[in-house]
Amino acid sequence: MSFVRFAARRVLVTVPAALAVLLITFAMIRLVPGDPVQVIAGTNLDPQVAEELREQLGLNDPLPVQFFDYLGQVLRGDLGTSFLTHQPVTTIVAERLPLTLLLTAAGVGVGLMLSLPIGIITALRHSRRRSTGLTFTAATTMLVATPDFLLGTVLVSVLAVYVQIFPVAGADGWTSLVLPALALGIPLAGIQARVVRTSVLDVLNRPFVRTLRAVGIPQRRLVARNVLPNASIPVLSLLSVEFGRLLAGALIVENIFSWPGLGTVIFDSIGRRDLPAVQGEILVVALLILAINLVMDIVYRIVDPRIALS
Amino acid sequence: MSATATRARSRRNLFASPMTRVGLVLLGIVAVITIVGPLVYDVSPTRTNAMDGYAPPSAAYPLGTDQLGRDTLARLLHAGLLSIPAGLLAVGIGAVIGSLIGVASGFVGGFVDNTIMRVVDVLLSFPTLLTAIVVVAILGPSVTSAIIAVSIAALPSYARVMRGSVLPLRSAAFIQAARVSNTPLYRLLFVHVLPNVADVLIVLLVIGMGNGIVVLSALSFLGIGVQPPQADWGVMLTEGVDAIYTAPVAALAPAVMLMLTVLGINFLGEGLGARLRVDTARRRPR
Amino acid sequence: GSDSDSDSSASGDQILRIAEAVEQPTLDPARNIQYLSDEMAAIYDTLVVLNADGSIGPSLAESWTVEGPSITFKLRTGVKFHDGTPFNAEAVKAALDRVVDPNTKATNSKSVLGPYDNSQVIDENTVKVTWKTPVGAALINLANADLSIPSPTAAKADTLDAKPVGTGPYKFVSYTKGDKLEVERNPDYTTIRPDLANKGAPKYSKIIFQYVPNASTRANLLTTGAVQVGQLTGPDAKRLAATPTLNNAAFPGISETALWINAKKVPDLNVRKAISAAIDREALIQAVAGGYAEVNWSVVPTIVPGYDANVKSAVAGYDQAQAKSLLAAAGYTPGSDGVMTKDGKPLTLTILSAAEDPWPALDQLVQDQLAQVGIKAEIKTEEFATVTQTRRKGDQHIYIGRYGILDPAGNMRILFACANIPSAQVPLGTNLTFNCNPEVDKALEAAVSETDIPKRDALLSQAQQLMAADHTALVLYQPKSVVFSAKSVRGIGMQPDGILKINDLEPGA
Amino acid sequence: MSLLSVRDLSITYGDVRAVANVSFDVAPGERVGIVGESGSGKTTLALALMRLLPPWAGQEGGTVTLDGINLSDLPEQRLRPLRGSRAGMVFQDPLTSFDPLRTLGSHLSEGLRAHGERDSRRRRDRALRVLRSVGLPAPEQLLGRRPHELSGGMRQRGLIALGLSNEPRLLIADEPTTALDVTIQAQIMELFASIGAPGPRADLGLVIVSHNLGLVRQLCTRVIVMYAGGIVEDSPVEEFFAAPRHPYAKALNDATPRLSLPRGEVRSIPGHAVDLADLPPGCPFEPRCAYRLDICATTEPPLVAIGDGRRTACHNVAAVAAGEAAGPAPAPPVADTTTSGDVLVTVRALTKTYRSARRRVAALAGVDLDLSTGETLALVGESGSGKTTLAHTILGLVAPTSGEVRVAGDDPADRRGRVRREQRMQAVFQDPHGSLDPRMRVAAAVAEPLVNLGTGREERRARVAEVLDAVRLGSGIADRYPHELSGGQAQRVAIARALAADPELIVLDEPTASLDVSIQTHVISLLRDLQRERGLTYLFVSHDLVAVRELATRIAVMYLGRLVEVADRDAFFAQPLHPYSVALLSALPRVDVPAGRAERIVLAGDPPSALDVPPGCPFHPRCPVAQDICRTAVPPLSTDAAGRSTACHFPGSLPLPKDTP
Ligand SMILES: Nc1ncnc2c1ncn2[C@@H]1O[C@H](COP(=O)(O)OP(=O)(O)OP(=O)(O)O)[C@@H](O)[C@H]1O
Ligand SMILES: Nc1ncnc2c1ncn2[C@@H]1O[C@H](COP(=O)(O)OP(=O)(O)OP(=O)(O)O)[C@@H](O)[C@H]1O
Ligand SMILES: [Mg+2]
Ligand SMILES: [Mg+2]
Repeated sequence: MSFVRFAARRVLVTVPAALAVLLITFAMIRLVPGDPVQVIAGTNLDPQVAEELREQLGLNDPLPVQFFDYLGQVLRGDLGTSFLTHQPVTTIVAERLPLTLLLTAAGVGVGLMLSLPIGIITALRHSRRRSTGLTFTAATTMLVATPDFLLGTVLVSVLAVYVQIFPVAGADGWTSLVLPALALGIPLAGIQARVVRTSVLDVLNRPFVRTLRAVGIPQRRLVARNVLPNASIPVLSLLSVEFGRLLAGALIVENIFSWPGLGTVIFDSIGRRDLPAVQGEILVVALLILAINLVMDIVYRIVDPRIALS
Repeated sequence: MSATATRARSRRNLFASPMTRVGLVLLGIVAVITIVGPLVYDVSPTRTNAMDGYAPPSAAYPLGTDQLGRDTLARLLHAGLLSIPAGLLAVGIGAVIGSLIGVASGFVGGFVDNTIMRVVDVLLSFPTLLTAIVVVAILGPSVTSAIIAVSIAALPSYARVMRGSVLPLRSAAFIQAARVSNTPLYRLLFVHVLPNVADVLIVLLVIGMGNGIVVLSALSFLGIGVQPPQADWGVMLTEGVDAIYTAPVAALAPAVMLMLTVLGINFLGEGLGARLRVDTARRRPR
Repeated sequence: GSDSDSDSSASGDQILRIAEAVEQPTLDPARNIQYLSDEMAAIYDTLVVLNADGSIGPSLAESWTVEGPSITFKLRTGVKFHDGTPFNAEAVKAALDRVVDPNTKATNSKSVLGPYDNSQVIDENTVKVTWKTPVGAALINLANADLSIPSPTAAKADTLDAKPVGTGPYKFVSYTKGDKLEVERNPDYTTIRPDLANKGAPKYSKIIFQYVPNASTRANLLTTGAVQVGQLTGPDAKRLAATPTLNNAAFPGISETALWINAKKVPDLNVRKAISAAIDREALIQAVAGGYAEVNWSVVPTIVPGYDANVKSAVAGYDQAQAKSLLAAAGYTPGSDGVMTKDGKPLTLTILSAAEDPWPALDQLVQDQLAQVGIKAEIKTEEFATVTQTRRKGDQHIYIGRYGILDPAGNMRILFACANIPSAQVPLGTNLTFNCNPEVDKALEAAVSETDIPKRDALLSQAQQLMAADHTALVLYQPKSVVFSAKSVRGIGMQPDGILKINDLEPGA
Repeated sequence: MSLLSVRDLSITYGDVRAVANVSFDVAPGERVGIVGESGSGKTTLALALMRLLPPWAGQEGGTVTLDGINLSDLPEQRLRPLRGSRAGMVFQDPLTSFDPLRTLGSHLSEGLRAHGERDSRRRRDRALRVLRSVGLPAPEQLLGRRPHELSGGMRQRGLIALGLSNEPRLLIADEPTTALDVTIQAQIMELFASIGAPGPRADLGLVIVSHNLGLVRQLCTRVIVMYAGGIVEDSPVEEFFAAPRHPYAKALNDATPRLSLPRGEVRSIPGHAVDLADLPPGCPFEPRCAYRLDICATTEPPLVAIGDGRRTACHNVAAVAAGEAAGPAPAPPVADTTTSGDVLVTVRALTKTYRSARRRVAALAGVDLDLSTGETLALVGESGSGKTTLAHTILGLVAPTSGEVRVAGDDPADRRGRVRREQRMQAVFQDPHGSLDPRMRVAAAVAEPLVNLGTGREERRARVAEVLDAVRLGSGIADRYPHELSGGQAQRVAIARALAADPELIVLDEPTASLDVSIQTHVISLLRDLQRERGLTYLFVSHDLVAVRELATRIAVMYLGRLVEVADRDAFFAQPLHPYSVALLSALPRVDVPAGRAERIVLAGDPPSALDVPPGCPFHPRCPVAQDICRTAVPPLSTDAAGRSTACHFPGSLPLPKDTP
């Protein structure tokens, strides 16, 4: 019952937030210099033809008119038509979003697959070896600080060009997902491993772990059933931030691997001042991020029932 | 044990931790390279030599040249003074403002908190690119603009994380005690709350710092960062990666410098952060 | 990628993969904003084609007669669009009318079509196209891929953007935006294009155009054999040139990498000449274009009809000593820091360009070369869309960028005419020299409507000479298109407009 | 054969010698109490028995033999199955000792599974059985609950059930009742008392660590006293309380306040605890010892048997024994301060209801109270009865739902009110360390109220020195951080801070709960002195009736958000009128009465939660003398002729059981 109410309230809060995104995007993309026609025109478009195009695209209307027209459209579920591709923005997003989600999920998955064992094992050995901390910091720092374009390039040159295990680029089947997912996931694993390690260490120091050890529960089971779930909340909250960031931000990796995701589309739309596309794409990403945060909040409550009380 | 003994020990600990010492050594190396380097190695970082593009390392060019035939070593040495402060500032500003927002939001709670966090969600959904272009539109292309753009992009994550760590402090006994003493809100925030979440912040900052330098460079290909012919390590790296198969040194040299710096900062930060944690967490009565 | 081996083994079932650097925003030719487009050429045909020697050859039109502002085309018979719609005079009329229809929101095509008035269907296979004024380059323009003839049925349904239907050698199969475009052999295809060796149906059963914006990625796809054809310049081109499994061929292009000097900011001709003399164009080609470019002294590309090779003498070539003496003549003396000064003011210029490759590299080379003759330059790079606006404000002394010319008279008019200097009245003005030379205007005006070729060439020569003398638009170099291809691919060739001769591509032994 | 045998056990944390050369035995059926100063190594010893110490702790030698198995050199894999099955453990804090995300049932089930019970139905049956055996009613419902859904008493019993679930031979409990109310504490003690008593647990052994000498006397058969990591005395319980043989044990015993003696001046142990990282060469207690000899400074006395089954580590046992004969000397009685009679705080019809999505918690259900200048009103009552809520409402930290609070005529929540501005009201919170900002030095913390008052720097410094001196803290402490303070020092810093702004009223929320006996007495006498010197008014929240008796002039008993009795101190302790007050008083484990001599009223069941307050008198479900009317009508707080206020239909009907000599 309270779940439903909680969710309903959060969804309601999302509406003004989405409106804000709409308005801010609308304003921002118009604030910046460079207008769509000039971009389309290049150096060679007859100034007169350009002027006509500007009129045809509705860019000569007063801004409030443009905004409310657009708002009306959005409320009817229509995100408008791209100036450049002449396709409905909903189609563009619908084509790209699944691939973006796939890549993001794979990246996050790689991040978790690497960071969980690293974080947990180093946390468990924390006290036994003094050098662990140093090595751990060094290793995770290297992971975090390797720029994605360098990492991507190195991955390609080793795993796709030198030993040709994976395709260089494209989006054909799962093999082509591996390298971009690694390029996204490895830096993520660096941050994640630290969070995992700190929160596992933190949980290991809690009195209940001692209680359960005193009962004779084997270490492995203790870690899997008690320590990890308790350590998961900071990991989850980092995940939700990172997931959101990757949704719109996997730009460089998408470029290196020619992965047709939203990142490059948003990049192009902004670069070409394709106003309806920019607005629609950012709106969808924003809604997704709001949704992820909502889901995460619900997950917190499921993981930790105490949260529901406060 | 006596207080003076404890403090003397803490001061020793500050540098006794191997983490901190390794960090200081690494940063020392980087500092010597960037500050003394350009004085000792007196070669112009901007003089082009078009016919010698991507030359391999040789006696004439210890680290080879870049696309325009400029001396990679000279550029590397000159770039540090730009890269490090810019990276630090970019992340620093974002972290400071973001943390303040997060701390205030989490501490005040209720409606204010809810609203701020939704705004942060919204901010999170704007691509750094768009923000960057807007900032440049307002401020013109410069390193400053890039720093501001990166700050804005970094802000929401800091706000979120700091809010999370402030939440439990809201009902802490020492905050209640301060309230009873009629402590004004700003003092509560700055004197009581912030210092108590400083160690979390340090870890975040330390992780962010290296990224700052790299993200800054990513903006430069939009004309938003460092203006040519100046270079920072990020820019050198971005340019170098394009030629990584033909002239790997052009990419690896800045990558190594970047790594050294980031590692140094990380070790130092972890060392300090760990000490802060030990200080307060260890000896509580159980 | 791994199925490329099996592609060639299957009998007659040959698939070709081409890596494309740039993706068309739309596959509707009327709305196309890109110049070079291999996939358009695979799907569509134009009425006529431009031959390598600058002459016009037949394609969908078998023959034509020019009378004043009109041209009457005799069309090929028996040609069908991929959707079964017959190609005829109606189709041509529909295609051209559509370009000028405001609802189409046409872009380049409208600019290319010029002062189009109407088309008249004389009979099933004869159409008369009329312009408001005579257009000297009308045929060259109709050879432009932007004026390809799409199926009127599909055009009417307005589905061309994502599902193109033409008469070309390959039929559209599928398209994943940002990823790839797949086309298959049009078995009924025949052509009368004189520039093609293969006049029959294409030799590949399928072509997959893969969109790969990242140059290194394109190079890696070629080295690993995941694609068979791709274009590259820059450091990766050097690497590929040394790869034994690949062929390469360089073709001259129609775009120019240029440096515009803002005549309003740099009114002194001697200073402009000094700038020209300070620039070592060969060095630029080596460092920035990877050697794959040629020096061109005219503003018109060397392979475009009307190009005048004689302008070289009018342009101040690389000569640092001469640059310095020109500056001295302009009243500048070297200051203490080596920067030229006049009346106590140092000669400081700003260079504006977009921030994307290769502009910053060029900016910096030019900057350093200018510095060597005592001109101090500051670089300002901006995001492309921003720079399209900033450059029109005219605050820069120098703008570095590129332009392309296919129709020299029409394009030069857009680029250099007085009327197109950006201003409050002409906010979208295109003349970045900010220089009004009435004589250039006059020559171009005449050339645009001159249909007699020798006369037009004379007018164009005159315009090129005047432009060269003005030193406001300096061509830095004319890039070549470098096509890398697997040894298994034969028939690599390129039209003058930089489009691959798709139908000539064939699998080798 | 003994059940547990410890020989020469030594444990260090770096240079801290936490446990030194400890040897003792526990026989089946024995209940051994371990007492000692805070930091003397009790917890470390308890953990060392099952090798549950943190990895950075080092065992320097010695052996632990449990049930004939030498645990000391057993590899971890062999030791693991013994944990829980040979020896069970119960830890101090019942909330943090459970995994918050798992149900009680899951904890029990995992424990059984770890010892080879594969069948999940059988595990459930055994879990139910053990829950029932620790006296938890309706265990079927409890299995599915998470720790935060259980009351403190249920949790502690759950923890004991967990410790007992694999039928260990030995139960080790570290301060199992410190966090509990007296009434719940009494229930738990009953449960522990079943160990060694005739019945199914007759052969078990119990080792219990506690600060509470009363509990030890009532429960244990033997007492082990630790000081600075070593055992200084080991005696049967009655012999110990009759005549402790070690000077420290004697001082500890003397420092414990007793209900049977008049309220007295402090008898706290002089001097400071030793630094375990820097032990003197001789007897660690030597600097503080009243019986010291020259040899004490150079040679550490060994633990030797002195007959009667007693052992002690002292060079001068004879002198202690001689001095002991007289028994604890009665301390000079103290006089109460006089109250002016001016009313400082008025509370009228105060209610506070906490609302959340699903629930409403009536933390305060109509409270009327007056507090006069100069008096000390003690607020006692079970956990969750609303004491803190009431205190916080008076402090202005919690906004009342209805009703009114006035402090010197002002609304305490009004930031611009005179009371708040001039800080005429201050507070000392329950957790002394928690109420000090970990990042602030003592001087800054104490100065904070003055900063807010706008006091100048010089004046501030002088004032800080003055109040620190008033709480008997040397100036050397001023630039320490809270973690460098002992519990008692931290508590005194908190008091100094409260004094700095020279308030009229100080709200003290359980200021002694987390302190060991000698520090407790210290703090109480300090508060008493300050009141005498400055005419302060205290609101003293506590459930420790012994401390209340020492400090309070008037007592208010709370139950489920209501006041059920308000009485002057002496009258209250002589004859409590409300059955709940009677139960509270009788449930106190008495240190001055041998086990079995004091009859206790152990209240049945758990305190009902404020979530569902029973109709009628909220106490009726647990009241031994409840009648029909109690189930329907809420008794009002009414004042009788003698001026005593009680909210009971039958005040005085439950007599306080007398000690049976
Ligand atoms: N985990 C630990 N790490 C380092 N030192 C510790 C640790 N636990 C305890 N100590 C130190 O060891 C000594 C003995 O501590 P221990 O907890 O055993 O005392 P205790 O008698 O249980 O005290 P209390 O009555 O306060 O619980 C103290 O000086 C304490 O500071
Ligand atoms: N902020 C809050 N939100 C919801 N319920 C609360 C809150 N604070 C207290 N309560 C509830 O109000 C009731 C009274 O709590 P209060 O802390 O005043 O009790 P107490 O007598 O001080 O208990 P203790 O002896 O455990 O400190 C309890 O049931 C508690 O759960
Ligand atoms: Mg302890
Ligand atoms: Mg309380």
